[in-house]
Amino acid sequence: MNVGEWLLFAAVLLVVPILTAGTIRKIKARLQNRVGPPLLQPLYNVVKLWRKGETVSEDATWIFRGAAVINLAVVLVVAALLPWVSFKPGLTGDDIFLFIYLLASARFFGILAALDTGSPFSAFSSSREATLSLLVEPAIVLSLVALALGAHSTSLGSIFAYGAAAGPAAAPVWIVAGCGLFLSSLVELSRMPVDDPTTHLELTMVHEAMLIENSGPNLALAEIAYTVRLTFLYGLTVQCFLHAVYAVAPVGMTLLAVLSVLGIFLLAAGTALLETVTVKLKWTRCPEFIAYALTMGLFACMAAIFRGGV
Amino acid sequence: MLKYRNIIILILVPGLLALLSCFGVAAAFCGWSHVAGWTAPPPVYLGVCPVQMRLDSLAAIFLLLLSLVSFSVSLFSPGYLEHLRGRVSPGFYWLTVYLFIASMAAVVLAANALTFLLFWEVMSLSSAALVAFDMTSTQAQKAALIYLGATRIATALLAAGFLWAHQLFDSWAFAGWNFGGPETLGPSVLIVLGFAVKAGLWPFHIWLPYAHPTAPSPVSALMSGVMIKIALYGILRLFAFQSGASLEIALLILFLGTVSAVWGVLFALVQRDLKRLLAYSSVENVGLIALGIGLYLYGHHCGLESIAAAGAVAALFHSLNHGLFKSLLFLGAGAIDASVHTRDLSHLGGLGRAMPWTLLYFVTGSAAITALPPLNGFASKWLIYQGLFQVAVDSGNLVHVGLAIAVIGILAVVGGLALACFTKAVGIAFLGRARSRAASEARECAPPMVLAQGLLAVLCLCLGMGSPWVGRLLSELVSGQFSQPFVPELPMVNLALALLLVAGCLYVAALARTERSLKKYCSWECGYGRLNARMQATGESFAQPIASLLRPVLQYRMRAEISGRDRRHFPEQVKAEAGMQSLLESRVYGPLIAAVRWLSAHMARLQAGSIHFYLLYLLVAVVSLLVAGVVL
Amino acid sequence: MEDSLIGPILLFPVALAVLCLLLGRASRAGLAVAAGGWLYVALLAVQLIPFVLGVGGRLPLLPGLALEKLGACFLLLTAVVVACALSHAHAFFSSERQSASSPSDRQVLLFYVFALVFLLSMSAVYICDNLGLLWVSIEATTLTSAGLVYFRRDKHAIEATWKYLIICSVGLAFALLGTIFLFSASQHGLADGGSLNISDLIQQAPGLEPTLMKLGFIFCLAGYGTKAGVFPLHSWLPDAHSEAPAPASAMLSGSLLNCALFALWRLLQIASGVPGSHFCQEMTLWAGIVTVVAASLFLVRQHGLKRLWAYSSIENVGLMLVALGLGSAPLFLLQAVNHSVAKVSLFLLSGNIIQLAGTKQLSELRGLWSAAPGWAALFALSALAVTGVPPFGSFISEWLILVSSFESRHWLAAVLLLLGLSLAFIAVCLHAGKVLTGSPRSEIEPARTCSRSVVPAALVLVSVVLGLVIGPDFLRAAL
Amino acid sequence: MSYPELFAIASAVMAILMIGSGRLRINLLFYAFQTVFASAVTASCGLVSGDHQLYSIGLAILLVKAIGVSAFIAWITKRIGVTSDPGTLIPVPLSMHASIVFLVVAHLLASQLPHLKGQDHSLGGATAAISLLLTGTLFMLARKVAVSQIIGFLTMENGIYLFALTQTRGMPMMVELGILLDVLVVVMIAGLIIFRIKRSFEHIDVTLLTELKEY
Repeated sequence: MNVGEWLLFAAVLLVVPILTAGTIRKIKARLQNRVGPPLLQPLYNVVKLWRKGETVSEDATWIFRGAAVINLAVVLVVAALLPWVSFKPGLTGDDIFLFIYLLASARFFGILAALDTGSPFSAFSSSREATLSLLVEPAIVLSLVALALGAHSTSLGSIFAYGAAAGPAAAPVWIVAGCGLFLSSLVELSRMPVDDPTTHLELTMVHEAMLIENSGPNLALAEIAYTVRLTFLYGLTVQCFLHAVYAVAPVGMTLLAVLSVLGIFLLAAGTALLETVTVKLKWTRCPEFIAYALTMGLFACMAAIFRGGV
Repeated sequence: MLKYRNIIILILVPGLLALLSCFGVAAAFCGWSHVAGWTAPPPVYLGVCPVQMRLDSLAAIFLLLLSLVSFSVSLFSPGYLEHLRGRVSPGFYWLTVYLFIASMAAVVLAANALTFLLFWEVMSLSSAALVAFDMTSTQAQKAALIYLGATRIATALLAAGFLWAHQLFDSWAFAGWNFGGPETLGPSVLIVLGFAVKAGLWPFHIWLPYAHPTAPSPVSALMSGVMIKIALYGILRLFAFQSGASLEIALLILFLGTVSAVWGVLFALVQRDLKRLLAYSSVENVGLIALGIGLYLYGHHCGLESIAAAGAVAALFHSLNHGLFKSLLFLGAGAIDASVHTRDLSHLGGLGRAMPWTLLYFVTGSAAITALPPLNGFASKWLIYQGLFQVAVDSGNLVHVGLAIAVIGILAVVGGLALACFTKAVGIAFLGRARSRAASEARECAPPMVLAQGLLAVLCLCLGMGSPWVGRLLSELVSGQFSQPFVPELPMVNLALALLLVAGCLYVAALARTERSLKKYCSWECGYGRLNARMQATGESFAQPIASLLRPVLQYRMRAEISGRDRRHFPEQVKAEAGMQSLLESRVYGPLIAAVRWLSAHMARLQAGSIHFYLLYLLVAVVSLLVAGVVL
Repeated sequence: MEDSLIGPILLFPVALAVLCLLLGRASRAGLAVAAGGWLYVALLAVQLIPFVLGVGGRLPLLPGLALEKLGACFLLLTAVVVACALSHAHAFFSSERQSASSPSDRQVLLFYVFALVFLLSMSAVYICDNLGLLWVSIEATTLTSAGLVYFRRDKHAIEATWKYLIICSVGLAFALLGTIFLFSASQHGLADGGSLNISDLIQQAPGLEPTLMKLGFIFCLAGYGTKAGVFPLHSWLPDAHSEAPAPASAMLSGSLLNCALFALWRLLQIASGVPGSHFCQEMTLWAGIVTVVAASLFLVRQHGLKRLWAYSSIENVGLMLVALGLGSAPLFLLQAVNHSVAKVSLFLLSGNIIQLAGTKQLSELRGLWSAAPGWAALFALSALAVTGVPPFGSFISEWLILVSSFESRHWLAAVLLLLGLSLAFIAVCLHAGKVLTGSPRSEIEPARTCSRSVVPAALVLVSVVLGLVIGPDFLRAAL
Repeated sequence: MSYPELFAIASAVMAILMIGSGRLRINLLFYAFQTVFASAVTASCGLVSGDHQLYSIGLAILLVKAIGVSAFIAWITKRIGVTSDPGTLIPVPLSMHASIVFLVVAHLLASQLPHLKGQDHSLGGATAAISLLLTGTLFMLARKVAVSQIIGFLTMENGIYLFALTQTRGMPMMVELGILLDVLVVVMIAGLIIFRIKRSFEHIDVTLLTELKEY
């Protein structure tokens, strides 16, 4: 295995998440005519939290703190498995369904941790988290399966491998699947229009309210996990779009690598724009939004079937 | 005198069971590589065929599962029986449990139809006796009756199928049956439906949520962990490892499996009785196993070996897995029951601190059943996904591809629902604050009970980590059927190690530092004053978003009543009520039973007591017989 | 040499009845009857078992009387059933006399006498070789058993007896008509002026006049069907079975019904030789199916414990009719044996339970498990045995009947049979479950007598053994 | 028309007249007549066929059924003090007219039956027999009093007896006597139970006996 590749990947994994999170905040602030925090603010936050002491609910069990660790560990492992940048070194076992269920593990412990404190707010949000994940999971699965059908394999590495150009017929599958994944990512990451990460009312939040009892290093772990998750989900979307491009006009590896990273920032900017112009949906309307993600997944599958069949 | 009796009941009887279980494990390992047969000596004969047993690798797998679960049940039961003291006599309990376990083993080993039915019924009846163990409870009686009814319908269907099969193949031995041909569709459907009733596949699952919760928890573990698998074993035995089946059967099983998976987990989510929840989740898992079997049959029929192998291994593996983690969870529920004397989630909560071991094992079981890697549930579920994916890739039939993808999507929903369901189970039962006095006084259960759960939890983990090896072992078993066994593998050990390593590092880096200086404080209460237990989310409120989303299926109704002079801003009293109802029970089985009752009631009118009417019947009968005689 | 012994042995019950009257006290007579009953069984067994296992097919006794193998088996079964019932009766009546509505000494004595005469009349059925005498003996069983039903002499017993007497007599009148038709058929068809002799008729069956034969069979089916409890002619049966004291119910259900069915079997034996008489067997088969289904529906809504078992007997009669319709004597015998064993046990236990609880209303019987666990277990096992659950005997016989009906391509019949059996099982479980579970009414104190469990326990054991030892030889004979 | 046929038809007519009254004594009287005619049929059959056994059977019937049983039932009704039906289920005249129709039906049915060679009285005999059977059944169905049911049953039995007599060349003596004995015992037992019914229910109306039923 190439050590250089690994080093590069590790560096990207260290840097990009923080920058992505920072980018969203910064651009959003700019769009709202605010100066906004520095680009590295997420890093500062984490460092600050890392140094702080920790307060834990007296009702909590070991699950509460264990979950934070498991959560980040899972996210990091997923980041290592998932080809969210074009130059990620290959690993065996990078399977679609493993990816889905690893994410589910993180969610499982997240929900348990939220319930552990007995706080009604976090229980509310964890219930919503479960609902959202239930709705969004098939969308992600179907989008990825559509891609896998093209590759005849469920290994993410081989699905997202850049080989010979597949021709323009492959592009629609990638684009539609990419759209599906992007919409799903918004839900998965509790971004607008499903959830507003910056609201101040615990009752309306999903992700932030789940962390309401976390503090100090515990919260820092959660923040890091969130940024990493944000990054690799966006990265995966970007890869889809890049593949669509690659299918029509094959480009060099270096360019692809640059585009992969740039694409993530681009999506971050897009998110910021989206969050500026849209409002959070009423909770009961969320399924309608997620239905679009699922539809994208279904379209992708249909496109893949017909491409394979015809 | 009494003391000796206690010793016998507390140590010798369970010890004997444990010993026998060990023998079972040994026998299972023998059966892995050798085939052994046994026929009962002459005076014993069942009318049409002798009592015949056969131990082969397929039987060995289920025997292994049975032995493992029985072993932990033997550890768990004495402590659990303490909790039931006065409601069940240990003698009765152990007698029926022995009978139950022995008959399950015999069903697995049965080599011909009558031997199978014989032990099958003994199995059903002994478990029914255990369901109705609490002879004074009407609820137990109702549950046992529903269970007996279901089991009788299953037996009737099986009997019809067996008779028909015998008519076709002129043999009672399973080895002489071959369900490959198109003329076997009739008996195949009957047999599959019979097994479906017993396995609790949709729409025949309604007995499960009655029988499992009512039985003592170790028995629920046996019933859910092993017995319903034995029904699926029947399908495997007759179809999968014999000759395959027609496409219709494969599609039927796939259909039933898919619907069961969704239906089961959906209803599991909205239950408030912990064991009912687990029972419904068994419906889901049985559906998953059925999916595996269906995939196998499909692949076998279409000549697509990779699908068949994935399906077969998935079905066997998931049977084993579900047997382990569902038993674990039922034992956990039993531990709660023994400690708190209730299984109602709305009276539980906060048990995690009092019962840390049970919590750990219950979380392990829940994680396994939610198919979280690297536990065993994921390994088998992944194989099902793989099988479905292979269908989508290889089958070439556009309709089948579409269906396979749809099922993948549905399984994803099932995964999401299972996650919600088991986070609810763990979260509401073990976490937060105690919702009742009994829950706040909970104690960790006795060491053997903890040990029993620990054993199963470790097995879950081992099977998960060792899934490549287990998969290979199982595919060796089915390899007789294929030219090149397909062994899909995932590096679960590496994954587990990576997870463990990263998590360990993170813990050391981030949390270990603050472990000593942790500040304990109450949960965030918006500054209003301390939270009390009733402010917590309940199981109902946790499940409400999903339940209201899927209202039509669940027949979910919610009514909230807010009263007070200014009820908008200062509600004085809030009453919320949520209810749901099984569509099948209210729309299908209810009317069916009502029809039988109606018929019976009208029949009873014939027997009105008047001798004149009776004489008239006599006359009418004679005349109609004469008319029939003249006409025919 | 054998014929010289069997005749006297059959008169043994009469001697026993006389002895009873001489003893004059019910308690002493009870013991004598119990011992005598088993002695009778032993004597019969010694005589009959070599005959049944031997090669000879027919054993002529007197003119018009002869014994065949099937008859011999039924003779033995009847003796065993009566012996069981009578040996239970002693314990039953002695605990009955501790209760408020105790029967008098004379009543009990008369019961024994009637029972013994009843046994004689039933034995006569199996040795008749003449259709007319067959009818006479069956009518005689009605008359002698009426005395058993009448035992309590209260309103219900009178009503039940009256219905039993009138309906069975009218029904049997039709059977007599049928017998005359058969006789007429033989006179029409045969050169030598006809005969009522069954063995002759069987031999000369091809010569019988078919139309009269058919009419005769129809009337006999209706007539003996009334006696056997074929739906809708069963109306007397639940009343009589539930009003008679438990040992009498056991005899009625366990042995009397077999008599009427045996008569039908004799007729079918004749009919099967008549060309174009396939109809008779079909009709018997379908009468059986209708009876099974109807009885299972009756079982669902039931209010009396003994009535429940009475309907279950009707269901079993249906099964036996199916076996007859399929033309299989061994299956008929097997089903009869299994049914008798289980049902006798059930009726005897039900008698105990009714004594214990003081009511036979199912709605009031609760908590047997807490009150008397031993009886409860036996009761549950017997109930399972009677519904055809393995490993009990009736499972095998029902299975063989199903196999047989499948092999003769009576698909619909087999399906209906399965439906009926399942429904019956569920219904029995429903009611038996209610009796077993729940909490008993407070005034019931746990029963401590073992003497009333001996016979049922033995019968349950026999039923299990019967379920496991029906060998291939039997099968060859049956199918 | 031969003597046996004549007597047989007379017997059937007696039965029809019997059903035309609601009074038990008259019923019984006509029953006795009907049975006397039945025994006359027996005797005349014996005359025709030369079978001397039939004389003795005829005599037995005359003594046992016509006289003995009638007297027994008359004694019962007297002891019990019930002289007539408390209201029949089918109006009395109507049931008589219906049984006339039955006679016609019986003739039609009888003509369908195959007849024995050398037995020229079988058509009339069968007509009378079926008519008696139907009339007896109707009597049992139409009347409420227990005694009537016995009489109805005996009428049916007479019909069957006539049928046996005219459709066959004579049943075996043993069987005939056995049947007669059985009938006698039925009547005796029924008589005893009627006393009991009277004592327990204070009437012998069997429509009162409807305690044992399913719902």
